[in-house]
Amino acid sequence: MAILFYICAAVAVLAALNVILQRTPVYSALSLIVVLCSLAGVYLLLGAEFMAVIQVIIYAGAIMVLFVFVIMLLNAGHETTTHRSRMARWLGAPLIAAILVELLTVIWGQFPATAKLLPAPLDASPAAIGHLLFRNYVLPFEVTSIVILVAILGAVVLAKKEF
Amino acid sequence: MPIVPLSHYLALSIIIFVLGAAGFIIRRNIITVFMCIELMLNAVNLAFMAFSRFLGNLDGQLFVFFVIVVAAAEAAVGLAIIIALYRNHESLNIEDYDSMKM
Amino acid sequence: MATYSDMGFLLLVACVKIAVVLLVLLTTVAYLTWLERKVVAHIQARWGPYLVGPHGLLQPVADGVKFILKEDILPLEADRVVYWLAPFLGFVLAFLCISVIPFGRGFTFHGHPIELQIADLNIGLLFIFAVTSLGVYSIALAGWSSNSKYSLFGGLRSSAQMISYELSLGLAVVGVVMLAGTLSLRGIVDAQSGFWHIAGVNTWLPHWNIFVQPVAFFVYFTAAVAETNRVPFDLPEGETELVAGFHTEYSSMKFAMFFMSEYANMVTVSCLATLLFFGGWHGPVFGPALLRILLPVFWFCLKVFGFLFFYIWMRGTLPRFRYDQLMSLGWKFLLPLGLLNILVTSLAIAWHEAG
Amino acid sequence: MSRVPKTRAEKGNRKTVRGTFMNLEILLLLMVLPPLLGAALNGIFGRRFSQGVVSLIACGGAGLSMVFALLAAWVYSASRSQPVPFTYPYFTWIQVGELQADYAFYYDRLTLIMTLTVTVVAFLIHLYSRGYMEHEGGYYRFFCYLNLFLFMMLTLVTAANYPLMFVGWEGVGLCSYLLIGFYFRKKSAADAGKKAFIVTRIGDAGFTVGVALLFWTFHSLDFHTVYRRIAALPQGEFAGVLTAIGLLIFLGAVGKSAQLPLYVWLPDAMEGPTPVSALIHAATMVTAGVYLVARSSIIYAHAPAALAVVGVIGCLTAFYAATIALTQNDLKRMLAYSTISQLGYMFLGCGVGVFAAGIFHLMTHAFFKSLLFLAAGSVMHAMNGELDMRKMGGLRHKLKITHATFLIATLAISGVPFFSGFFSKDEILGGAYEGPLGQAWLYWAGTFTAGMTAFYMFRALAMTFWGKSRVEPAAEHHLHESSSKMTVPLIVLAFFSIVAGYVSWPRAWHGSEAFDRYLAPVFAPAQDALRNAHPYHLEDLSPGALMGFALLAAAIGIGIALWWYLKSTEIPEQLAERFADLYTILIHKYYIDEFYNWLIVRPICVVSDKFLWRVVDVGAIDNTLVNGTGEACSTVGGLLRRIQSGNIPSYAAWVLLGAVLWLLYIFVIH
Repeated sequence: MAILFYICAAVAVLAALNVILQRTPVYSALSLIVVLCSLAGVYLLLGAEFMAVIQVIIYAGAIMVLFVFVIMLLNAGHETTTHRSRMARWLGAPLIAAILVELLTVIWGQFPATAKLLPAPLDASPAAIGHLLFRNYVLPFEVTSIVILVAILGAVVLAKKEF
Repeated sequence: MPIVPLSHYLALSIIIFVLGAAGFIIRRNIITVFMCIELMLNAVNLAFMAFSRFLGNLDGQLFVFFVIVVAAAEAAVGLAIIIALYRNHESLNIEDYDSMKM
Repeated sequence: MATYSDMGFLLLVACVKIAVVLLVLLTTVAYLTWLERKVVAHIQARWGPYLVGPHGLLQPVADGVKFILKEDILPLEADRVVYWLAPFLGFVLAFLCISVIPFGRGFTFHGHPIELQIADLNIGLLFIFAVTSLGVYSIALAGWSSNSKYSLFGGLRSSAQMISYELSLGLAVVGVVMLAGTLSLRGIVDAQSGFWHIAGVNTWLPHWNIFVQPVAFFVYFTAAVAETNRVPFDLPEGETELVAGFHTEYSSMKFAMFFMSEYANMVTVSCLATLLFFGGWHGPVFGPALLRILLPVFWFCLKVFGFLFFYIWMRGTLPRFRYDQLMSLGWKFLLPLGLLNILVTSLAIAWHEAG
Repeated sequence: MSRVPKTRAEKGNRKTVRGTFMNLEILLLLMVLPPLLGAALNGIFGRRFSQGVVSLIACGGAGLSMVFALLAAWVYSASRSQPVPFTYPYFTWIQVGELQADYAFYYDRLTLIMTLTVTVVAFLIHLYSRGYMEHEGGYYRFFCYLNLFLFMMLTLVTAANYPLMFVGWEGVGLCSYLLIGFYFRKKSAADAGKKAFIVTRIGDAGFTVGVALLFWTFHSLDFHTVYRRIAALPQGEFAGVLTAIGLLIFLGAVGKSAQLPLYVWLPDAMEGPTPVSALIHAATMVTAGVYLVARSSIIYAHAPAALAVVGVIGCLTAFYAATIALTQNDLKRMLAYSTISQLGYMFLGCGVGVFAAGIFHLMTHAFFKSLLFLAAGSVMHAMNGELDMRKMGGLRHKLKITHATFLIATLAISGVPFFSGFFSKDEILGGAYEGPLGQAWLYWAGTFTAGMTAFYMFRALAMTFWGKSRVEPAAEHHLHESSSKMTVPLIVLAFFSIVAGYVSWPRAWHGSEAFDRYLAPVFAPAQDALRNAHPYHLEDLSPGALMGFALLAAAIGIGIALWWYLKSTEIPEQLAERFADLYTILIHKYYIDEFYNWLIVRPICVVSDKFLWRVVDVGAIDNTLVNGTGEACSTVGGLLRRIQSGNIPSYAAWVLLGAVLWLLYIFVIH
């Protein structure tokens, strides 16, 4: 189990690195898909099969397809480099480093690695999630459905030719 | 068999998040930048999942569920916007979209 | 906690299962091509392959040899990596689906229960959907990477088409899932054992979902055909307008991989249709123990074969859709139909549980 | 939570009511709502309607509510447990902690009298206005306001608790303001409206505080509950608080009913159309104060000091206003002062403890005073807006019906026997002498005022209708009797002005003051409490004698008026010259307006102008706060603008910087 996790983690980190290092969007997209899938693997190890599959179906299967689709449509090739954002160029690296250090210290401070207490694996079956979703979270659920509807309309309007 | 401590999950999530943030800053292709956002979202999702597992309640997973759904909506709209931008600017370079200043 | 010897045994069993299944699948795929050519030929009053072996039975082997020996062409300006990646991706994913398909009743061997299935996930159905949803990439990337407008169009079309029809596919299945109350394929099949009882009277009608979910089946099958890019929904290839769509530029082994993955997908969806709507391996079982083990497998294979034959039959008869027709069918007809089916089913279940 | 038991009580009450009255609550609603509906219709669509439709809607609304008022009265009187006040809560309107105010109606004999008076007079005046307003602009606006006023007035008299009553109270105030300023293009009219509104505000403030004090003391504002709790008190308990409450509530009444010293708005209110003066500023709204005092009788019964104040103020106002009315030459203003004086009478009646007499006079006064105003309006119509009595005279030949009705009303108000005013005024004067708080001087003052009333009324009659005409030839030919639309209401009101008194035949004539006994159940608790508190009262003059003096005074007043203004018309001028100072004081209404102007208005204006405007507003607010803020914003914005480079990565970098700093801050915290 643990080994599997570390493998997945390594894959995810490397793929993420690739995402931001590649200069061609398609490669970034592909490596992002890899990240997603390895995260799905992590979810599996966390005992959440349903969420893992959802992650693959929706994220990898739908959202990223959309990305790839757009990349093909706009035939986005090798990106052009410009250096207009001084702010980002000078402050970017130190800021990134700073926040990484800060967050990691927080984690190390708050959740010591020795803490091994793990509650009994909870029932993450689709049924359980369904119950929670349609009992306690029914209102947010409805709201999200509305959000999606609006998003669809917005996408259609935005992508229309005469715009 | 050995148990992975919570902190490792969180560390992973943080690393991915920071990578996403870094990508947001260093990349110039708007689609890649957008993907970096997705990357950060996923990092947060991972944190949610880990907490839900270690706190032993399912709500975290539902949060992830909602995040994914919203991310889908966001992707749809965002990509539509990108297409519209491309039509107007004939460019995908994020630094060409600076017509909103001053 | 199983001891190491047990684990070793289980590992062995798993390997054996995988080997057998892959072998069977590959041969099936190979001979499916033969079958297709034969059937289509006969539908069109031709002989079809006849020379290689009796009734051209060795034709698939010859084809395989040809593919292996053929020169592998890489188009100019093509994106090398992705061009390589795409067919492998498709191939792997297509064969990955089979791993969760149960094809027979389990039995015990030296006290070890053995399921006739490589992996019994409790969300097998979702797993299959996840994998098939990834299948889009192979085609889309293939189309994009081979840097030819035919391929690109093929890729775009197919990605659009597959995304569209995945929805209908999923919606169609929901009804069945609600009836079975589980996402595990084996569980769904078990839910279909026995006969339909109407008001306690045994109508000797097998307890298959097809009888209660005909609409779902119709939606599922249509969507499945579109999902596998088969006639009448084979626009990604669309020989007449796109030459051959996304795999125009492909040749030799990589082309073969696309070919095989397509047929493997056919097999998968046929299996799925059998499992979801036609009671899987259920059928009259009798005789000695071995027969009791083999008969279900036989029934299962028979049903799947029926579906495959139907595929080929359609290919032989139906013309291709126009693209807008395809989309409007998917979005404006199948999708609402699937939703309606879900609504009706859930109402029926609720009513049944209430009364 | 005091809510629970109360509701149970109401429930029980409602149940008995349901049993006995068949759906009085429905009738009451049907009585109150039509005017509101009419107002809404006319207010929203009136602009498109023809005059016919508008007046149909308005008069329909008023008529319906009159019909249902009659029905309600009949149903209530027919019911067995009738003297019991009927309360019906329709829904909970306000629910804040202990305070609970329902939208509830309170119907007893007093309400019955009030609703009947109000609706009948209002209906007649609606009819009259059809004719009167024909040639005026804003026809629909007028009727919208009029209907709204009727609705508010009915709310006022039917309310079952002080908050709801206050709604009606303010509502009628609003309508009065709107209608006084009806000709808002005329500055004097607009000013008059404002004056009425502001002056009444003073009283309303008192009312509000009084009600608050009441709630603070008795933890409820329902008439039912409050009166029960007060009646349960032994005499003298809470006297201080109750006196304060009584005085404050009376302050509200003073403002609304134009008593000393807040009467100044009423004469100016005559700027409004005459039907308005008749309905609002003579018959109904201005009497709301009297109704309030009568309704709160039990409070005053436990606060005799406050009640005494009521009586004294009433008496003084009656006298004072009468003296002013003596010399007025403007017909409507004269009537206004007479109204003030008559209202004073009503308060006198309430103040000496004979509330029934006050209400009785309220009713009769509603009829004859509205009649007077309407007749005056008819004259005005004929004289084409002229109101100066010196330019009239001898109109009786041209305006026969108007003259006849005016005469009847004059007789009624002057207290001539067998006309309604006589009976009510006689009861009040009798009460002033032998009532629980009766005192001799109150009686004599009242009697003298009665004499003055008779004088100035007949003076007006003589100057307007009798004698030889002083009308300019220009207006002469225009003289004409008004159309039947206006005369018919006059006649009906004249009828009421005569018979309204017969409901209560005086004791002096071996009558049994039926009206008092009818209202006895309402005022019984107060009466008993007062009688116990003040067992002794003057008796050395018999009712007959009391009535006699009143009659004598009236007769003298009439005699002098006729002598001076018909026979030897030079006397007034001579008197005016002889007592020039007194005359000027009277003609200038004791310079009260000027006095208030100098005492209150001027200082306020000066302070607002010199300090509040120039220093506070311009200096502090405008320059420092407003412009200063603006300049600060633009300066800071100019600096911050550099950040907005329009470059997304740098924005991201900024966000990141924020995150880093925030986390650092958190570290500092821990």
